[in-house]
Amino acid sequence: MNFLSLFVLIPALMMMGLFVSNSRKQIQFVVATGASLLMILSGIITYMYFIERAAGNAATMLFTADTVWYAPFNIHYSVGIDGISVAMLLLTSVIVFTGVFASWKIDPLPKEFFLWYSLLSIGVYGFFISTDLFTMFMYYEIALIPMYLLIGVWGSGRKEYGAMKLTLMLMGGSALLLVGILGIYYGSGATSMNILEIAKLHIPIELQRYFFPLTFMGFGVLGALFPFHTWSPDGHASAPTAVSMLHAGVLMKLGGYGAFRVAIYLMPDAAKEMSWFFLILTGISVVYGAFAAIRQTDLKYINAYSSVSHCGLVLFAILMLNETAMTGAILQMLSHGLMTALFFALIGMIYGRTHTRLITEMGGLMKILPFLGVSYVIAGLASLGLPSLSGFVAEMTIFVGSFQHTDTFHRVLTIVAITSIVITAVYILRVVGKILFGAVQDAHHEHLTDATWYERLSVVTLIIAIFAIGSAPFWISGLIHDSVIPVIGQLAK
Amino acid sequence: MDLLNNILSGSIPMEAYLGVSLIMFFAGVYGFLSRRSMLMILISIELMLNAADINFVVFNRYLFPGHLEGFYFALFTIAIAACETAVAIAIIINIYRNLTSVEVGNLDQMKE
Amino acid sequence: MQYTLLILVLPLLSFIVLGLVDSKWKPKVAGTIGTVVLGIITALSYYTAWEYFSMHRVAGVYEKLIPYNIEWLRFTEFLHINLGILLDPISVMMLVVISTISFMVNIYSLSYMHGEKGFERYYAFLSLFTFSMLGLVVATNIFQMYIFWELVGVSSYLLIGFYYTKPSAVAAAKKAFIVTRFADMFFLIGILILSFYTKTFDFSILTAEHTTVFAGSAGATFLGFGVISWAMAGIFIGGAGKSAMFPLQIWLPDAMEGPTPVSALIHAATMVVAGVFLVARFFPVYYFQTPEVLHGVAYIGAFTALFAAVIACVQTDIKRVLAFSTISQIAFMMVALGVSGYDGQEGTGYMASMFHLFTHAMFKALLFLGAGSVIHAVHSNEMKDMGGLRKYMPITNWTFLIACLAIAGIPPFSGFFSKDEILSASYEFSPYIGGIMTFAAALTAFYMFRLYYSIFWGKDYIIKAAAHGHDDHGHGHTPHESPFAMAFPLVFLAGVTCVAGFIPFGEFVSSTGAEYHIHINPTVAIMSVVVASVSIIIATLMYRKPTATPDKLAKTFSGLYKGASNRFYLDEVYMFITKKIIFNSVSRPLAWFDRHVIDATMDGFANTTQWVSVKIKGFQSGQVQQYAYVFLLGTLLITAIVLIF
Amino acid sequence: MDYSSFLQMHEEFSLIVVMIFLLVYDIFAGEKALKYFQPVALLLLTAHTIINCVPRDAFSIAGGMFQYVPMQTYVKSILNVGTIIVLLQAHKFLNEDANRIKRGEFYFLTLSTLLGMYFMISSGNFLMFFIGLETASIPMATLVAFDKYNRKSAEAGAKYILSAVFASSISVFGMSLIYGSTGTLYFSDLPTLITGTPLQIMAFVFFAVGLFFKISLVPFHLWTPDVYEGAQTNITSYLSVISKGSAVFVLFTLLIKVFGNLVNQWQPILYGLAVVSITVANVFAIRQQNLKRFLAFSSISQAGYILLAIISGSAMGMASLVYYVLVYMFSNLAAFGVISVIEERTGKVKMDDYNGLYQTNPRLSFVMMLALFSLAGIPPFAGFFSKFFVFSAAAAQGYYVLVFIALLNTIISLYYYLLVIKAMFLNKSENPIETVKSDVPLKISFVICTLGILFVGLVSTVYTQIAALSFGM
Repeated sequence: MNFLSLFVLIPALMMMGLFVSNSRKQIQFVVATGASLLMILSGIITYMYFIERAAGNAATMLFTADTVWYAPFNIHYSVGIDGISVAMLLLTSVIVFTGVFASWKIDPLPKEFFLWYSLLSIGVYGFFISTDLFTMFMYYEIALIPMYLLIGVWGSGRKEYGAMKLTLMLMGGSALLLVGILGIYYGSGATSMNILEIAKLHIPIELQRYFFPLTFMGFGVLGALFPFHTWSPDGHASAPTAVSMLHAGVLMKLGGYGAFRVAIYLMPDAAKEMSWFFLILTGISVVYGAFAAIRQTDLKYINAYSSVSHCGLVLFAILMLNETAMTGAILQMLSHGLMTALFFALIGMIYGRTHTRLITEMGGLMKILPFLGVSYVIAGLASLGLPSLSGFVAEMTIFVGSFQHTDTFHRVLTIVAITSIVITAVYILRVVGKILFGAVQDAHHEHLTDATWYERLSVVTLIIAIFAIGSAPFWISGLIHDSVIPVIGQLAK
Repeated sequence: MDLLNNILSGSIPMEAYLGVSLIMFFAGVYGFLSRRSMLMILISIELMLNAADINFVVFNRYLFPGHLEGFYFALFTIAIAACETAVAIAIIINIYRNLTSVEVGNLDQMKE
Repeated sequence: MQYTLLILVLPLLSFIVLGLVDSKWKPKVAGTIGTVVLGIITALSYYTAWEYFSMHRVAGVYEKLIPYNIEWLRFTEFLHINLGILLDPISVMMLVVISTISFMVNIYSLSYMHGEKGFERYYAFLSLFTFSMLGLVVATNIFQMYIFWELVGVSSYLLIGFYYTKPSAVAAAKKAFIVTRFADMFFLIGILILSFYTKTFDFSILTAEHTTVFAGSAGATFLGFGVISWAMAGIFIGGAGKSAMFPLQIWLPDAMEGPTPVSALIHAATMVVAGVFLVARFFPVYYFQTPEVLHGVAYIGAFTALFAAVIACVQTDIKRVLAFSTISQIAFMMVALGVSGYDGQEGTGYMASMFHLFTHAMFKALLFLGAGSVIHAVHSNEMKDMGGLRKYMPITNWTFLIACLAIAGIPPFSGFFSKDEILSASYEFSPYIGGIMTFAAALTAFYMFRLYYSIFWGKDYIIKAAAHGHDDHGHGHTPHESPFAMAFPLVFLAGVTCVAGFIPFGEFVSSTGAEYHIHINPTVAIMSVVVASVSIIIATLMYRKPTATPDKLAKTFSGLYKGASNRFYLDEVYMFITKKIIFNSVSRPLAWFDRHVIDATMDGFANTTQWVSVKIKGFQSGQVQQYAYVFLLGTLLITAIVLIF
Repeated sequence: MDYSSFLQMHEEFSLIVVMIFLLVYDIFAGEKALKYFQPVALLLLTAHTIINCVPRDAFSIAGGMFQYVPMQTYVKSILNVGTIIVLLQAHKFLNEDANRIKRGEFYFLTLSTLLGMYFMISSGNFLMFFIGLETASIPMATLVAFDKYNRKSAEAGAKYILSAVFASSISVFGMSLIYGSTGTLYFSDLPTLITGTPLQIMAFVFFAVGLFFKISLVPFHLWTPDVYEGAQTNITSYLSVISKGSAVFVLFTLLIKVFGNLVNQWQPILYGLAVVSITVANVFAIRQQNLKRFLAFSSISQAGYILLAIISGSAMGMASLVYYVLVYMFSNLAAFGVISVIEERTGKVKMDDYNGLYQTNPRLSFVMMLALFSLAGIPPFAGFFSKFFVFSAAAAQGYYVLVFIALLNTIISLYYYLLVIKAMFLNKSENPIETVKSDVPLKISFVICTLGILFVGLVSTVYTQIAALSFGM
């Protein structure tokens, strides 16, 4: 048992604490402490990681631990982290933390809500720390299921439909994924399901041709890969605030992370061979999502479609198969995670006040809710890639990286993707102009109260994170870049 | 013709028995599928089982005269068939008590 | 010269401070902070200029100084974004211009924006804008420039939309941002192409070693054009977006929705010349690698100059008149760059362009501020609400007149010198361009004096009962001279305008950096002065006293008049493209497609399963005999299949 | 001849002892003593289970009639535990005045079916096998018809006995043909003699459908939903878990031990059956309103999943099969337990009746949810592991397409399991089922099941134990 497992342990302890706690105060205490502990832990981990690297430890994964679990299947409980996992863990901790405060006064059944919420975070954390295919898949599915109840019970709108659709489509994704994983395991003839072990072996190309698409699409479904993205609008639209935050912020990143860590890393040949096809798909989702977002009127739908576009960019960059673009992809995961979480948090808070999400029914909120308004503008600017906010760094890294591709097809595709930045500007400004500026639409909105302390806490945390990445990107990009190298090595092999 | 001769001469070929058993078996199957009364259905089942018994005995007698497995199997089958019939009859009586009929067609309360 | 770093840091700090405290301090405090900071910056830039230009030249040129340069983000081993400070003649010149103007604007705003809601916010945005603009001009590499380019865009968005409760202001801000964003996209693409072939972002490498770095791209073409031409064209489009060149000029007139001092700062003096500055930055690359693009710049510039001038003649909103005149003047600078040669006397255009940038900044700011104080007095932008104001506001009147003379190109005011250089450069390039430019100059003189007379002369001012219009402070029916805080900048700028022409500009700024002696080309000079004076006289005849001539003319050229006053319907065209084509013909179908085709397919799977389930429920008939039947069939079927295969 | 060798049949003997004791106890004990009938019985069974849970070395007695391999101990223990759980759940039902009188029969019949399964599992000869099969199925019919004043129960009994006999007669006919073509009924002698002649193949199919019927694979499944619905719920759970579990194990052993030469015939057969069973059952299940029918179809599709393990025919396959049966037992019995207790107390079995169950019966709905998630194969519950292992066993033999089809079906199954969960947690109802008090034995059974669902997966020793004894082709 190594201390990375704390990431799984702490939420588990949270669950136990919730089991015994019965008053709202206790519940809040438990989740708040748990979330803060996770924050601190991830901070420590990051620090230790830097120390290790500075000490010249060049291993692919640090802090690895390996315990045999199911000997007959060579299933090990093996954990380890590289720069990318560290980044993801940071992201997750921030969002779990802010999510807790965003749903501070959740009603009804707060206890159950946070129980499922903690289970969800177990899944996410576990996915990011585990280096074993089986445990990875297990955590992946653990993360999927609580979603159904979280959306179904605490959601809004067509929640049953949205929840069912989301769960089933993601389940379909994991069906593809499982075949892919089994294929990788048996195809490589590995004596262990540990990714690092399998990476040393070579899967015959004709097998890769089958299992790369399966694996990539399996993760792609969660990464909102066109045309498997339709769960995202309905799901996010009906989910409660914290769940949208965690789902759009972190869970969709599982897709990109997995595609990167499993599909590309273990099956580089097929990746090189087939990337063009998926590049077209992702290119479509980038532009398509942005265009679709222009026409929406529900705030959450707008954000869901913009997530489709931004996450499309993640997969797009991963498929460019060069280190700069991949670094950009991971940066984009971070940045999109943070800003979309911020978006959903703000939307939730606005919805909690105005009881509507239709931009046609809102207006002039900036005057009434200055704090939320300003934060929303910041989120918007981050999403349209304003320098000094995270979005810019990520997108620029992606574009520059993709454009370094020697093949004209890829460069042209990059230019197509670049057009999305204009479209993004269009829909972001449309929303901001409609709901924040102008005259107040609804007289009832006149005397709404601005954010409370816990709302401010979660919003400010996210904004600080966004600025931290956006104005001082060198450390995080260096962190990620070093860890992309092994994958590039695989591709070069 | 020679079949007749064989019968008369007391040496009947195995195929004849097998034919009989096969006919019995499918007669039983037909009965099971077509009869309305559960009792008739039970009888058809008996036919099927007995067809199997005949097979055993015949095979044993003609092909493997050395030992007695077939015969024993037949005996046990007869016994088991008896149990089955007993239980089945009991249940049928029970049905009759509930439905005042033994029409198999009436057993359609549960479907789909 | 490490201290130049302060020039960037201070405004950023003041932005952060003012932004965070928002309305917790007294407006006065916030205003003072902003102004004082700007004052310090101005002093610093002057000192920088003095120190820089007093350094003796190395090999006859001012050398590029990079006092400060850190790596901010690394893409590949060659490509990395640095943040730094590059000092060379043009950037230093820009430092001076920007700090001066925004200092003036800050002072001016103290009283102009007095009592406005969100005064602190206003000063915070001003600081942000100044920061971005300064960062832009001292950028050491393209990407740093792009970063600050975007920041400039955003801060202008915020400033234009300052009155965020006013729908028109919000719309204008949105339009400005999106149009420039659209242009920036090409800028970015240009950067990407350029860096892909040259493997560097660094200006000093790109401009100095242009022979070597472009070796890699030799002969590389895309769709028949050289890749570098594509790149530089893209970069120029970026510049055209900010500098409102045709056809991207549509956002500038609307941008006048912002507070007038903002218009003076952003849309007259500083931001709009960013494009010119960009082209000047890349001048060697344009000149040596892609002359065809450079010529394209010249032609577009010439057309824009004329086009905008024509429109300016018929506008009735004084700020819009100034807006169009700005467009046309910027176009002058572009033309100058486009027609310029490289070294020695060839480089007239380049020098002239920078010179005009300098002088224009001063007098255009002056004009806007003057217009501002007029609006402040009469609470209206419309000419019809004005007239005969010279009695009420003498200072504004005189300073405005000086500015008009300057822009019209009457010696000894600064405009004359710079514009004259531009004209002679254009004549050297081609007589047609020269002719067009002269005509544009004539129109300039005409519409400026039309403006001047209809504000200060013409019919006598009718004192209205209620004040209405642009930004209401509700006080005073009789127009009155502006307070000191507003008057001082006017006077100061007027002074500059008077003397700026005699600065030996060429000694400081030139295409090669080598010394360049301004020589007045007599023929061109005389001709331009004559033309200008003639059009001034015409304007005087038409507008000094209210006459019927304007209307007559409007009747005779009704087509032209209508077209011009509707800005030749370009906005309608854009509206058509965006609304009808992109929104209704792309987005809406896409959204529909997503819901009703793709999503429907996904739901379709589910529904099909349901349907099948209903269809086959008959199998479970409840008839035990049928069960047995199926059972038997199954058995025989399996047997058959296994035996056959 | 040395009959002492018979004493090696520990499991069978101790079970017979228990049965006879209970029979005598039931007949001769007085009212007072009868109060303790059930506790005593349960204790005895527990003791029997504990005694016989340790594997021994393989042996073969009665001239190969009875063949023991260590693995059987695990299977039999699983069946024991299952039976005990079922009896715990039936405790309340049997204490009702109407049923108290029939309590002894209930136990005796149940245990005799269990005995039949024992013999079926350990049989080394077709005769032995057939006797075991019938011993397991004839009392079962009486159990199904146990509730004799209930028309549904009677109908279910009739359907069961008729179909069962029909199936077994076909199966016997198949056996007769096998005998005819090989001349022996001993499993040990058969493998060499079965050479794959058409007659033998036909005989094999005829014989196998008897087991397919017990496992209730499509198209031999049609009796299942009706019988499950009609029978008393505890019987249904017994039927769905115990008899099915034993049958799949026997099928596996027979296929690899006896019909090894026909592997090229039976693998495609099972392939087809697996696909059809999973798919058809799922498609039927999504419409079901009666939860017992619903679980009937779900159990059919589960049987389809089990076939994946059988197809692989490998040691890994057998291990994952036994493991699957174990997990399936816990999950399914938990689900049936909840249904049975609610049906007994309130008589409600429709899905709509479960609306808003969570408000009134949080614990029950929690157990139900665990069970359903485990059946759906959701981590971290045991069902996920068993499914994964089964798929992995099939994939190891290269059946990727089959695995993929099965996985696609898991989506459908997840859908209908979620329907129940939706009913319990999401839907609101104005008159939800009132709070149900569950007695101690039931609670115990739920605890066992929950622990099983939670830890059988996470604690890997269970599987490794099983895998250590598994064998394949």
